[in-house]
Amino acid sequence: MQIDSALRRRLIEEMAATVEAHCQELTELDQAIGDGDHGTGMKRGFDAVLAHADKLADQPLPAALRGIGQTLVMSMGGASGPLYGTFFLELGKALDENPDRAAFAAGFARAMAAVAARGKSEPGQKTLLDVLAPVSAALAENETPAGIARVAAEAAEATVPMQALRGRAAFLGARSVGHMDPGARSASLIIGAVCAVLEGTSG
Amino acid sequence: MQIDSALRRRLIEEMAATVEAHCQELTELDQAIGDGDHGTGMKRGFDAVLAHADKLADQPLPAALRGIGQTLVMSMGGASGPLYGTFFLELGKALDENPDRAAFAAGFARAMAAVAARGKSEPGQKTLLDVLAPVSAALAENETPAGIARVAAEAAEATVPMQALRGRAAFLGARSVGHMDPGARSASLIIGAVCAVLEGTSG
Amino acid sequence: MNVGIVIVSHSPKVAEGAADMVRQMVGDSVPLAYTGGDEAGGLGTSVARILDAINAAWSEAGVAVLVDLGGAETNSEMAIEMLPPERRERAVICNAPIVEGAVIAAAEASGGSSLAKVQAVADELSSQ
Amino acid sequence: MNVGIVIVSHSPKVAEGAADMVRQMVGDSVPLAYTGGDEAGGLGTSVARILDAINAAWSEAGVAVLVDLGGAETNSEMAIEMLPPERRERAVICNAPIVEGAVIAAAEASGGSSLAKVQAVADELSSQ
Ligand SMILES: Nc1ncnc2c1ncn2[C@@H]1O[C@H](COP(=O)(O)OP(=O)(O)O)[C@@H](O)[C@H]1O
Ligand SMILES: Nc1ncnc2c1ncn2[C@@H]1O[C@H](COP(=O)(O)OP(=O)(O)O)[C@@H](O)[C@H]1O
Ligand SMILES: [Mg+2]
Ligand SMILES: [Mg+2]
Ligand SMILES: [Mg+2]
Ligand SMILES: [Mg+2]
Repeated sequence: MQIDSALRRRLIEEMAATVEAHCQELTELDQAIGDGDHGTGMKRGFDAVLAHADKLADQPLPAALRGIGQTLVMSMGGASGPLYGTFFLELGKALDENPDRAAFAAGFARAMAAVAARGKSEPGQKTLLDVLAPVSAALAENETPAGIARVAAEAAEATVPMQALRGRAAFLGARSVGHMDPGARSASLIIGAVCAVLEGTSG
Repeated sequence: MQIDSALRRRLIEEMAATVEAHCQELTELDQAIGDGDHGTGMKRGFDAVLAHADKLADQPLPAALRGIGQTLVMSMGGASGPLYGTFFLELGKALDENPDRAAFAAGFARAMAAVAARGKSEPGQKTLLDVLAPVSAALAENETPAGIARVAAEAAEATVPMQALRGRAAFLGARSVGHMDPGARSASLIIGAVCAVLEGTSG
Repeated sequence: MNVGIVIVSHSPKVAEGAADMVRQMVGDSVPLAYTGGDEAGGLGTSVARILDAINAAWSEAGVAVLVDLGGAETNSEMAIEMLPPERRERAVICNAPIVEGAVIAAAEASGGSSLAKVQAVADELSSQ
Repeated sequence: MNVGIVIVSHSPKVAEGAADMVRQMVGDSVPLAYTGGDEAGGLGTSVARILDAINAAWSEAGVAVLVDLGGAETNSEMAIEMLPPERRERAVICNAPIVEGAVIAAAEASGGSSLAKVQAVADELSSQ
């Protein structure tokens, strides 16, 4: 998979546009089982990435990913900032300039593990890990971009009946059941944005 | 011991004057092993009592004592406010209008027990209880006012080598050793003031 | 009606900031009041203001009081004892950290939990 | 030089008020810095500001960081990882309540205790 500068730029723009379009939805999900700032936090983070799109896209893939992670860490401000930041930082460390599919799947798995370590969490606790984990599995199984986007969306939906065991939603105990996790939703949106761009290219 | 309205007034005035005269000293003691507000807290409390001296002195002894306690509780603002307040409130509940020496000693012991309950504390922890306890014993032994004042002053001195186990001074651990406890000092001052007035009367 | 939350800090800023954090989590679903500072406006607490705060956050389901250090606790105990007898049993001081406890207690209260449950959830924080 | 104290709250008011309480107890004997609020000034935390606070309260004896809820902790972890390597080992996050922990940790630090001792004393609060 050749991800050149133009494609890197399109990926950044698409992620930022998707977050922008769903900012209110993320806010509402976080209002239901958190403090209501996940929409603004994600938007602040990806707006900052977009503001540096030229500089980021000009760098080779690993540096671009690390730059995105750094930018998210420094701008988001919530519990999810270091989690998204860690994901991109570690993905950038794991990949070389032209990762093949297997290398990408392995890098994704490594970045996910770093997120779990940062959050002291694991799948099943109603967090963004509940999206990352099935996506990681689908990547390893050579799923298409469209298929991966579907897996991510379904995984976010699957957090609805879960009880939160990490983050603020855990304060609500059983009342966290019946709502989609905001971080799971935002992860599915970011993954969906990336897949939409890649589906339009070679795949 | 007949404590008439004029005497009640003189007791209030003497307590307030003593606190006023030693405000800075109490502040400095509390700066050394606490937050430095014990002088201003005591002054605020006894100034408030002094401001109501007429009304308080006009009431029978039990009501006057309860009124003093209530005033201290409502004005002092530190950990010692509820402790001094409880002391006077309970003493007022325990005594009748003309307590004899035995009744006074019993009332003092009961008020001290209420302070200990309020503070979840006991003598030996470097607090005002380390003054109240020997004074209570001296009262039961029929000590003169001058003798009781001496017991109180010595008891305050005796807190210097103690390690604090209650209140903020406890945060300092072993470093609380070598300083007089501010609350023990203020208790000895109040008791000294009362004894000075009573020594000048029948005793 | 949900259990009310009362925040009693030595510092007016801590009290107000903790209340902001509570409101962000639970909106208006929980009666909430806060107080900080002594009678002269310095760091400390005031029984009169604590009483006002308890009454302001009063709920028939009771109120949970969150305090920081020693004086805030003893002054809150005094305030509770001064409540009318029928309210006294329904005001409890949590053995929990003031900021973290207020947010957790309020989240629990917003779900309609009993006073005993709200207190238990806050108190658990101290034993983790 | 005494261990420094860093207070990281979601709320700027909580952070400032807790710092007031610390200063009242220990005066200037302990390096102290605080931060609260996200990049936009809302309730939250900012890695950049946490880094600034750690550097402002820096002591060769190390700094103890007090945090309130989840995001304050993870953002403080990120900030610590961004410190120059020689500082990284000497910045620790206490597992203690933010306000009570800051006062206790500062009182301990003011006596010249090591970073490990300051952290241990603060952490004890959570297990009482
Ligand atoms: N410890 C954790 N581990 C994994 N994910 C977490 C953790 N804490 C929070 N999250 C994720 O972050 C999301 C909330 O993000 P955000 O609103 O930015 O954080 P905050 O709770 O600080 O406001 C949650 O929906 C969840 O998916
Ligand atoms: N739990 C307690 N039991 C008994 N006495 C106490 C207790 N806590 C504090 N004190 C007394 O109160 C004094 C401090 O009073 P003050 O400065 O008004 O309180 P604060 O610590 O709230 O500033 C201490 O010197 C001690 O004698
Ligand atoms: Mg949130
Ligand atoms: Mg938040
Ligand atoms: Mg004091
Ligand atoms: Mg005080």
